[in-house]
Amino acid sequence: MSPLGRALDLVLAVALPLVAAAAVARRGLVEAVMLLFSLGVLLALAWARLGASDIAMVEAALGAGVTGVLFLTALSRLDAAAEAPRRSPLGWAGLSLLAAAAVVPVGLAVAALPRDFAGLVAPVLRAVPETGATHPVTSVLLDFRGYDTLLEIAVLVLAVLGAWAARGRGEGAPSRAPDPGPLLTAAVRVVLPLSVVMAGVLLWIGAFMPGGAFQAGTVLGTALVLGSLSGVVRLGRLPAWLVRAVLALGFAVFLVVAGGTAASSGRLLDYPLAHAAGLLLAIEAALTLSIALVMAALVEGRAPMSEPAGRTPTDEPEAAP
Amino acid sequence: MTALDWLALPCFAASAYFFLAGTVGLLRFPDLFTRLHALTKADNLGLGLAVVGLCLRSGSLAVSLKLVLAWLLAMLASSTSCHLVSRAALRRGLKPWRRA
Amino acid sequence: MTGAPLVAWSILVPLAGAVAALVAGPRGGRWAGLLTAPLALAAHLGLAAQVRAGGPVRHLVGGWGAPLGIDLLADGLSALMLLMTGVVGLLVTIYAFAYFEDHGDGRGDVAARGDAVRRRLLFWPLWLFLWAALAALFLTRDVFNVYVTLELVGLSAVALVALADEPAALSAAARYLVLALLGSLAYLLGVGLAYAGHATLDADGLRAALRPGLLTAAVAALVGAGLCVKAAIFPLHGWLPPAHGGAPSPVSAVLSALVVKASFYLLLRWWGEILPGDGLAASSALLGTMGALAILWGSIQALRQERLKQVIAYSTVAQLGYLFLWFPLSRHLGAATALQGAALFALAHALAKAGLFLAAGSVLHALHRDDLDALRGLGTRQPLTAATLALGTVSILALPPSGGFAAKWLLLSAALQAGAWWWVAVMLAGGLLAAGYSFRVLERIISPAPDESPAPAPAAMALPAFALAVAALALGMAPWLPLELLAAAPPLAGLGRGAP
Amino acid sequence: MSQPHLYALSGVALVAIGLLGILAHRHLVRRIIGLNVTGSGVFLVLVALAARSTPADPVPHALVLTGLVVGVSATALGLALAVRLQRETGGPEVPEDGEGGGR
Repeated sequence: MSPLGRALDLVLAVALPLVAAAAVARRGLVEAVMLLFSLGVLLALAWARLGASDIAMVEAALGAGVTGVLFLTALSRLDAAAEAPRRSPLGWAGLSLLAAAAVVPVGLAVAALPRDFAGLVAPVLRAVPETGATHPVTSVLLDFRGYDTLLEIAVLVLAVLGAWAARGRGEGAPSRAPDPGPLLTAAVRVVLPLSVVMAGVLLWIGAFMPGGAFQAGTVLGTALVLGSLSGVVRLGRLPAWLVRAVLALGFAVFLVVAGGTAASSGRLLDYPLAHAAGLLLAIEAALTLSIALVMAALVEGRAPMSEPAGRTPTDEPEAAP
Repeated sequence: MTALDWLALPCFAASAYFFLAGTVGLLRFPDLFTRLHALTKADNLGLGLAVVGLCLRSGSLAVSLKLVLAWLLAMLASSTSCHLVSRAALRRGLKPWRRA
Repeated sequence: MTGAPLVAWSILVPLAGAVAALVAGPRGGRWAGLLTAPLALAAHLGLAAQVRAGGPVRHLVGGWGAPLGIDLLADGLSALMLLMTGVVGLLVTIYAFAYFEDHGDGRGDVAARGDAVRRRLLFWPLWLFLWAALAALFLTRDVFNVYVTLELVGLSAVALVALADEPAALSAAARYLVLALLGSLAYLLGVGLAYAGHATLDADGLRAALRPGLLTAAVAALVGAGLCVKAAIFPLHGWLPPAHGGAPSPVSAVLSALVVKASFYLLLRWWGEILPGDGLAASSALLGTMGALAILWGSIQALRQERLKQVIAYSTVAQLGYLFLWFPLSRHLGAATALQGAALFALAHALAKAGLFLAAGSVLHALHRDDLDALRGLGTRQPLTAATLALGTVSILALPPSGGFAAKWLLLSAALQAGAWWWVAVMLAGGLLAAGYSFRVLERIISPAPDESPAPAPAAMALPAFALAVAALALGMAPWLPLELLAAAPPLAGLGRGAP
Repeated sequence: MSQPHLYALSGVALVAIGLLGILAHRHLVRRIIGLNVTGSGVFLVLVALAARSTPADPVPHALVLTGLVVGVSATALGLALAVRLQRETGGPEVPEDGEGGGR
């Protein structure tokens, strides 16, 4: 390893805890959130240094993009100026000691792990040709551990349902820029189609190199959020049933494939080899759409209930200008 | 090192200089508008110089085009957000700094 | 096993139901629920029959097998937990079908009506996701897959609590969310360390690989701490009573009956099967002590509550403690009896507690209040609901011939076999305290009625609650049915550690 | 120290710092920040230790991708809950542990 690379590793490994500590200890809430974003950027670098480019991509899109928007929209509805109560240095020291003591055994166990580790590299690489993909991470995600991914999509859908449940009565849409201005509108009009292309590329290349539904979905989702915040895209105008249907689409397709394989081969997610590539692509395409809409729905935040019984003043879509 | 690598070296040096200058400006300038100015101008130039250097070293047209595209998008993002931040500040009545 | 992968259907059916309920919306959601519940229970029953007849059923997802793939396994214990989920699930579904339709309609302002629609839209997909998550959790053998199912369980539970209006329930949901996430991150770190040492995520692979040492101790500490935080065992129980007590009653029922069992089940698997037995003595004693304190503290707090749902919720804190007595008891003579006792206890508590919370919901539905004094005259006004409360209490009190009695009997005899008189003492003291808080409830039910007589809850609500209480009682008359299932495919097989 | 161990220990430090954030604050958003830091630390440990093999072990990468998505879901739910809490109780603070209810 080059000395320069080694130096970068050292700087990153020290900078990560420092930035994290600042995010935790900062009294201003907005500053703390900004520091958390910075941590995400540094982490993306760390993932790249550790040869995890798939994770780097998702971290950049999720950590800096979606999570950021989620925090900022939440802050815009909370009293963001409120500062954390002051804590004495002694109090901080005591709590820090407590937290440090809790992880010391973990640190010791980590330090004692051998330098070399075979992991499951060899079995994975041996079995990858039997899957519909050639990129090992995609093979693990959608084939060997495809069942994890199935449940994980359920978690995503659940997050939206949970956000709707928590939203409660009488809360309006996020405050979007009252007048986005010509520059933002123009920029979004450039970025939106580019993001769609980018998502398509990521989706397609996911089979043989870093990329795939999550990366594509987050890129598309971030674009949707951007479009909806700037008023270029109006998700609120979609009929409620359509929003729910697209939201469920990715999971439903995955579920149908799971059920189909269980019924035909007797085993969950045992893709027939001849169709594996096609099935994986179909799942990934549907997932991309749903993940994108999940991200947008999380920011948008209101439950779509257009049924007559649900017509209350708070559920009406905003009068669009 | 090839001749192209040698050509790339001053680009990186200049890029680093502009990033440094932009950061110093962000930290030392008196108000929001001047800080934005330092941040966007100097950093975009620094990023552009880094992209030029990387293009020279990459030796591939496809990679070079991608790098240039990344630069263009970064400029689009930074100019848009700079515009939004300064406009919001102006509308809230923030007065640009003047030498006393 | 081709053609009938009931392991897969047990998970896929509720998942499909959840999607259907989401797409169907506030109008059709409850029909999706009503359709899904019997199908899911049928899958669970079929699987249990298969296990009983032919021993454990293993399902290799994707056909890969561990360590590359994820294995699912139905043994006696997981089949029993699935049946518990299915029976409680079906009856709660029937109850909720009426409950959410009735609530909020025709009363209150526009915002309240919007709230009712929001509940009808969200309850069904959330509840069916929770059902699927529990089934997946009970069936998986992959310790990382467990993490995903834990998050599914935790997030759907938090979201269900957030359907409540009470500020106390919302704060409790927030506290639960933070604790649950912290707990699952600790669990994940433990699992990650285990993988970093042994390159497998399979429970059986880890069982073969883990040896006493620094790494194993760190894994055990992380997994144990993470799961204890999620299990709401004393002293980490603070969020449970306001969350369970403040949630809509069908939600209270599934949280108290099913969700609290999930973390215990996983702890049982780790301490009983995965971690090497040497070196678990201290942690088992600690877990048992926490259980004992939970029994005493939860019962004392239940005595001090003035609202019916809070009494029932604190009783859950206490009853959870009995399950944790399994950890020390499993390390002595009588370990087999202790496992039978714990399994039966989980089952009996699930049935009785779900019945009690549903009955409390019926009281709330009729009176719009659930303070203990509101129960006066319930015996004449809502006889079926009163009978449910009485029968459920009999099982919680472990009076013969209830399921609670059979379970406690087994736990007591395991403690006697182990010669551990102090656990016996704790269980007896817990029983006395339970008699105290039950009496406060029952005494009011049979006291004379006030003049007013509001309309009782519809039969569609009263009957499923009553059925649960009757099932809790009936369990005591045929305890061998679940115990035979447990024996047909015993967990902890081939271990003999601690147990002779 | 080898590169994987360096980053793994940095990850352990992140776990401790996140835990500190959860212990030190009662504001729900700040606790979610702490949870995010802890989560990042856990993921860093996993990915760093996977870099001990060549090429890097893809299994932990897949696990962390799953974990990241789960983390964002939890964050979204938590933030929505914080906004609701603020409206219903006047502040996004998570109450002290203790015997609640019983009114």
